[in-house]
Amino acid sequence: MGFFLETLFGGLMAGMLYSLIALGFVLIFKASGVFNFAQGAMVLFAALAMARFAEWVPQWTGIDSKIAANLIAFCLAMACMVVVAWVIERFVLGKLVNQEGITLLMATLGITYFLDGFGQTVFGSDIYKIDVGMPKDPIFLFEKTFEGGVLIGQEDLIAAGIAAALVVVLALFFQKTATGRALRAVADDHQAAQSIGIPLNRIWVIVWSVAGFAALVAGIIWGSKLGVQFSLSQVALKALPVVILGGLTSVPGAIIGGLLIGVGEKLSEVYIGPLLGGGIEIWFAYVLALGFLLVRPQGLFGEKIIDRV
Amino acid sequence: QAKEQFFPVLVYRTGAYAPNGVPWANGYVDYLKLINAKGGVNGVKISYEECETGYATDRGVECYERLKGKGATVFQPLSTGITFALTEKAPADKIPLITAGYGRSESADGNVFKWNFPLLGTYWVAADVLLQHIAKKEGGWDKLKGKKIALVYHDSPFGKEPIPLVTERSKMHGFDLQLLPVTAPGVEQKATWLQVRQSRPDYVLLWGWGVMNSTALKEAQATGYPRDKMYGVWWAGAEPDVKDVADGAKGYNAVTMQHGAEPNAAVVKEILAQIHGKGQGTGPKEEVGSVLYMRGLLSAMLAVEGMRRAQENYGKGKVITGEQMRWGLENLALDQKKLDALGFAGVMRPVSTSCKDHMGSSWARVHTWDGAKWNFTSDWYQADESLLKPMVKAAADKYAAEKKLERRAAADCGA
Amino acid sequence: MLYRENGQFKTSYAADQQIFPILQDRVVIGLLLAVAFVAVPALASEYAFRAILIPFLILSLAAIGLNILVGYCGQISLGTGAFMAIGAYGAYNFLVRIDGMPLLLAVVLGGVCATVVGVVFGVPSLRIKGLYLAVATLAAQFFTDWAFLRIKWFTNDSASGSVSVSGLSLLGWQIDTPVEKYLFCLGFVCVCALLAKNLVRSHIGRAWMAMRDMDVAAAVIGIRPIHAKLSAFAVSSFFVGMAGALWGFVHLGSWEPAAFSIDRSFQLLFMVIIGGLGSIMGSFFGAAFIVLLPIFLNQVPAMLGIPINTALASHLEAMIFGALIVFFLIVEPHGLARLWSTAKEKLRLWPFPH
Amino acid sequence: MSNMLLNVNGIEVIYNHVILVLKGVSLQVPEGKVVALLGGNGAGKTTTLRAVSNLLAGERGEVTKGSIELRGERIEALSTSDMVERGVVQVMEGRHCFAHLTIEENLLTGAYTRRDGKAAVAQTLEKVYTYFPRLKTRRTSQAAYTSGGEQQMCAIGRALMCNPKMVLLDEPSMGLAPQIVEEVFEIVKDLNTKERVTFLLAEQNTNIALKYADYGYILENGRIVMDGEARALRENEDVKEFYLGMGGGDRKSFKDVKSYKRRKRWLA
Amino acid sequence: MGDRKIGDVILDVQNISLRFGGVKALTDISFNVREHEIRSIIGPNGAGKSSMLNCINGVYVPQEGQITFRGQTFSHMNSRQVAEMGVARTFQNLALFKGMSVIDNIMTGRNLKMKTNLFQQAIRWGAAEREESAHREFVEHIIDFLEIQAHRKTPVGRLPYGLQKRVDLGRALAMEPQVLLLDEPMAGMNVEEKQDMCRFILDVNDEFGTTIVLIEHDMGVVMDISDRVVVLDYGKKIGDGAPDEVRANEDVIRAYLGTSH
Ligand SMILES: Nc1ncnc2c1ncn2[C@@H]1O[C@H](COP(=O)(O)OP(=O)(O)OP(=O)(O)O)[C@@H](O)[C@H]1O
Ligand SMILES: Nc1ncnc2c1ncn2[C@@H]1O[C@H](COP(=O)(O)OP(=O)(O)OP(=O)(O)O)[C@@H](O)[C@H]1O
Ligand SMILES: [Mg+2]
Ligand SMILES: [Mg+2]
Repeated sequence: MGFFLETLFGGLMAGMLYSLIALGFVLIFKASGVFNFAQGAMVLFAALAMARFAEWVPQWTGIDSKIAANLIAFCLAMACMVVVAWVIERFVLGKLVNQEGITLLMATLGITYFLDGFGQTVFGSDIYKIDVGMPKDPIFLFEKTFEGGVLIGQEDLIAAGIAAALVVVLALFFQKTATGRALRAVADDHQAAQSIGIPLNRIWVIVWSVAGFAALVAGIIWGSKLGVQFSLSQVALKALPVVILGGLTSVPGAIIGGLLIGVGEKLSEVYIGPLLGGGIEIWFAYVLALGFLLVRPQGLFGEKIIDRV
Repeated sequence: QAKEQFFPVLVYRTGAYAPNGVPWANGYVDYLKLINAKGGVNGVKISYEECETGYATDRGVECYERLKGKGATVFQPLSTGITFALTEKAPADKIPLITAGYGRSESADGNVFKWNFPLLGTYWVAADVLLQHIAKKEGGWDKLKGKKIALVYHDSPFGKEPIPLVTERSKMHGFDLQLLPVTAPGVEQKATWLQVRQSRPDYVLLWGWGVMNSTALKEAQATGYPRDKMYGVWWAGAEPDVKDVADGAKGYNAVTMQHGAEPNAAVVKEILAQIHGKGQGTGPKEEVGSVLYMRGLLSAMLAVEGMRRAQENYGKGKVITGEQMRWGLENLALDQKKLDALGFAGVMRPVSTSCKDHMGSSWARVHTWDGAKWNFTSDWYQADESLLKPMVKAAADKYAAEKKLERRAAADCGA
Repeated sequence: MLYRENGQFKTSYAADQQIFPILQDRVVIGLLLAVAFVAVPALASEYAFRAILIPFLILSLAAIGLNILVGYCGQISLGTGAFMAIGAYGAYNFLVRIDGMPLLLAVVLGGVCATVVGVVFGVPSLRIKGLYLAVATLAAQFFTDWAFLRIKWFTNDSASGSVSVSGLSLLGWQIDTPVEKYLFCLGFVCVCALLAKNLVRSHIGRAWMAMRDMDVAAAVIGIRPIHAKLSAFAVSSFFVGMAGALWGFVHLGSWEPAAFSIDRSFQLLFMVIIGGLGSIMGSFFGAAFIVLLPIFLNQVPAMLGIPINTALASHLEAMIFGALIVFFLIVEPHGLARLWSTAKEKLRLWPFPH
Repeated sequence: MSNMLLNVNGIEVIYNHVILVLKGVSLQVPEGKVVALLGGNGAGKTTTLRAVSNLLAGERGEVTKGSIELRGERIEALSTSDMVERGVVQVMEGRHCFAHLTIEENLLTGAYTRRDGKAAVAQTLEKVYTYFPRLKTRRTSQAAYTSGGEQQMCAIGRALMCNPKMVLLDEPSMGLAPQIVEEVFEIVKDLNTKERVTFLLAEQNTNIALKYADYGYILENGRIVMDGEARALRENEDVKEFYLGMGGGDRKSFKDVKSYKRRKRWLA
Repeated sequence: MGDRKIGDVILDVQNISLRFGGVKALTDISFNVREHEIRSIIGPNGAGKSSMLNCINGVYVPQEGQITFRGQTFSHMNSRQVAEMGVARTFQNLALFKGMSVIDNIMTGRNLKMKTNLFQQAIRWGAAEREESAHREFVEHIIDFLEIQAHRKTPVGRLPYGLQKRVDLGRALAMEPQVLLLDEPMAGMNVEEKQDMCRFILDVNDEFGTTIVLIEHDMGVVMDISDRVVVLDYGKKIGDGAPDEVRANEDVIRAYLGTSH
């Protein structure tokens, strides 16, 4: 029982971290109908920027307070993400208005290559460290009730908290404001949105910047967990089932989907995995999502897919 | 025009495994530079070209095809996947492959794998040495009975290599073996470590590569598994694996491919003086002498010594062919004196190969991370030949049967 | 006016329904085939065969398969690598487990294995659409990755999960040298391309396209979604599976599941989209582009004599690769095949501007 | 010419780099007038409107020759949203409602560019609802699930939401019931007289278009073949025969078309 | 003209009700269609005309009521079945296959009639080739008939709206339907084009004896060419009968025609 709880908590927290990445996908999809495969690359890029600036800032300025250095690095990294957003709008999306989803998706894969190459050129391809002072050692709960207690990673707990807070704030912002409505309009029909004067370019820069911000936060959290290196971009693959399970267009869906996937994959790996030889969590997550989709093809909270003649 | 021997250098300086690939590549290239700085091999200078594989098999094959055409006489694929693919191609092209510390374990059998050279050790050697070390700590093989050992491995041919040997040993000595695969690249291991926490194995063997290693250590820390009970393969025992975990990895052990971090080796000093000193170093100066750097260095040295040996037989100062290179690698006789002369004193033990034995040495030792650097913490072990030999032979025979290959005739070993 | 069709009147529907109704096209294709079958084997270097031509041919075949699914039937798949893997391992098992199994049959049977699995994974497409389906196809990718690593039977109990084949022969013809391998692949791909082209211009092909463009309307004119979608999955996986078998057998010789990873799936999708969705010819263009570009970029610094280090070179390569992909998508979202036909339209008008 | 709002000067439009659609179209729209753009299928009406509102890029089309001026300012380089800021809004052919948004949300997005506060927007919304009561009853349903005509009303209403100075109406009557068509044109007249909104409308329903327009251009094959005061056009014999279906003065029954068949076209 | 014989009831719609959540698209609608006649459905926007057609060919499933076609009664239709029974339709919001050429679009209409299997098609030898040519010939007749020869190979997406409508009709005709459902085939056309379209419809009706169900907002057209007219308003039937009767019906005038007609 104690172990079950541990696995459950572990799954919930892993799920929260997936949500954080899934959020980036959802934001961009909602606002432009683009399925942004570059989200992983953005996470890596943001984390690299953060890690390297945190290293360079003290060298450049001689500041030796860690907090100050991290803070400046954070701002610089965020500035980088805004520039990235601007560049993407200016040179890629702005030129692909009104194209089909799959073309846009491929364009984001192109962006992925570019960002990967660029990030590594500028920031290097070694392993870097993000140290924002997250505690690494575990804590134990319910030590009275269960033998050995129930273990929870402190780092995970904090990360999950931050992720949850961010998701909630963004969900509110995008659901409750007029901008949110305009964004959904853009995703539905680029041309019609243009025709009534919604400035696609400005909107896109904003949304991609916000997605860049989400990527940066995800990058910091994942980066301090994994170390900042190329493989960080691969965690995006783990967020994909979350996105479709929750629904491509739903911010709350990203949270719920994340939790479901996180719990589902951890429990399956721990309880079913050994029977099958282990290593099943990655495909299990997808199969889980697939199962839900068969019932609700638009994901749990996604907008209904419209087909009408 | 000066005579030049061409060395292809397959590397990965980008992608998921770059942090590990880069120091290896720098060590490899620095050593070739050093040889040239010292006038080449009997006057034959070495030319080389890097080719980026990104650890991907198809790009590796492309590199092979491209560089083969430039007169390559030995390849070091530095990836188990590429090794597998090239094993099929090398015999036709008559180019030997050196896979120092990786590749297929059964390729130690030179009679079947005529062009493969897993010099200095295979994964079976690594696994056997680790188990010997653990047994010794416990106070003998018999003490392992009823103990539990978990193998956390990279879910790929590389990670699966040690399984036959470990399984064999567990049968022999009656310890429980728990197999825990980690899906590549290994960024998400929470479930694995929860399982470790649940079953509380006495030891964990870590067969990881790249990001999987540091993640494993971090998860071990987060689930409270003692790092000093963890033993890594030599690809999980270098600086990039522990660097960003730092204190969290204190006490973690790994088997070495003979060498560890060797800042004091003569050859390292030589490189610092002659190459870095002249501003021609390939990578940053601080990295010289680190574990993976040394592995690259060692790999290059083995190739160069193969060439030197071949020249001894086929004519000093000549550019040799692939077949001659194979002869050289098959007749390596690096005794202590030669090693000392090359600046490898204390870094490794003598190596001697034959056409039957393409591995040349099966010694290894263990080193431990103290939070800042790697220190040796054990004596030398030799893998148990009586166990390994039959396993190698059986596996090689199976391969030969599948491929309808003939074992090499004794006569073929002569010249 | 080099390229004119004036004066070329068709006197029968059969004539108008040819693959290349215009004389100039037929001439060009004839020449191209002659070059491919006669001149190339005589002239190309071993490197060109092994590192460029053979991969190009095999990946073209896979791209054709994927194009049937994505380009013609509109079902985006990110699991192509999986079907290649199934083809490769399927063919491998037939080859090693059944004595005297002919190579050609093994490859085709590999394709059949992929077909079966493809149909199974195609079933969700009846309900799940668009990007949801695309992401869901990753289930196939990760599942097969896992299965071939984990289930020993598939790899004939090879301890490491890596398998290899050698000594290929076709009706007594030993396929050893690169030229022979090239010719084998070329023949194979030509035949498959022809079959694929025939399918897409028959009524099944139209059913696929109708499904892609507007599924409700397609249903109203009597096209059954199940039939159309699953047949597209089947045919597509068949070609992809055979390509996988060739990739393993002919190109690599020895492989592990990583040879058919998700990167391969993306690579193929690139080929299809850059080449042109819904175009068989485009699949060849796309494959050529994606195979050649990295090799070309890789060698540019050396050709220019600029010594830059490998890391920087390959980072630049990735950047240029990404940028070029975006560039091509912007220039022509419908791919190289469309660019080609626009060029032909211009030629038709030439020398008048419009 | 001081009150010329829009001045299109010999523009050429090419789609996909090869398809030449407009072959030098010039037209003027005076401030506060209703100008009709008439012509058969494929004549290039939609294309002309797209050129003015700068919506061509998304269709891979471009203006290769000529100029377009709004109050004397060249506008080819502006974006569509700049045009809307200058008060020029287009109602696109084929509705283009935002499928996932409700009717009301659709209308509200139309007011995206407005800065005059929520109350003013709400007022306009009411106005649109009084124009199209049908929309009010369907306000909460997703646009995709409304009937063709309802979508058409929604598209028109949405454009009106931004308080435009000039509206480019592309086939407003398409799919609308007769009395709604009538109403739409009444709205046009209403806005035109009360709020001095200028209209450029592309319309197939020549009859009604010429009834409400001040001036008309007839477009064939990408060229203007005739223009003039609406009244004059209505009296023109050719127009009568080919566009009003009144060859020889009176209306022919559609039932009788079978017995004769003629193709018009001034230009081959 | 007078030799056209109107036959028995071919399609009988009984008490159909269709709801979408709270929206009552159709309430208890009954009407019938006789063989060879031209039957129009009119009514204000959102009255439920298109929904009615959608029920007939199985796109929507009505909650209540049944449809009898040639003596067979169904509580709901299945698109494929309907197509096989010889009902074809055109769509209000063009539902052409955008990526395909005109000829391919029309050829899809023949799909039901094409029988060769996948392997024959892949090899395209003998039967498949013959079949393709035979059907192609049929389609060429339709193309000639609709006068779109010049656009044969053009992708339909590039055609102007009016021609797309014609292709839509062509695709339906290619099915050699017994009943043809037309949803606003003349929207967005000028008088001359409408005349052409009317001619096509009358020809089809005349030469092939096809029964036609027509939705149209142009009263001129409806009154001129239809044999009987159904009027819907807010999902209810408010009138049914010959054009002149309907034109005189008070309810219809109030709800739809307005006074000017
Ligand atoms: N996106 C496009 N790509 C290529 N050709 C196009 C495109 N859009 C329109 N055309 C072509 O341009 C010509 C003019 O089209 P346009 O839509 O402007 O006509 P229109 O006068 O609005 O006709 P309709 O009354 O049918 O709407 C047509 O021949 C059409 O084929
Ligand atoms: N799938 C659906 N979901 C919800 N409501 C629907 C759906 N289809 C139609 N409706 C509603 O049913 C009513 C009838 O729609 P229908 O399309 O049949 O109208 P129509 O008579 O064809 O009108 P128009 O002349 O404008 O095309 C409309 O109010 C519409 O909003
Ligand atoms: Mg138009
Ligand atoms: Mg309708």
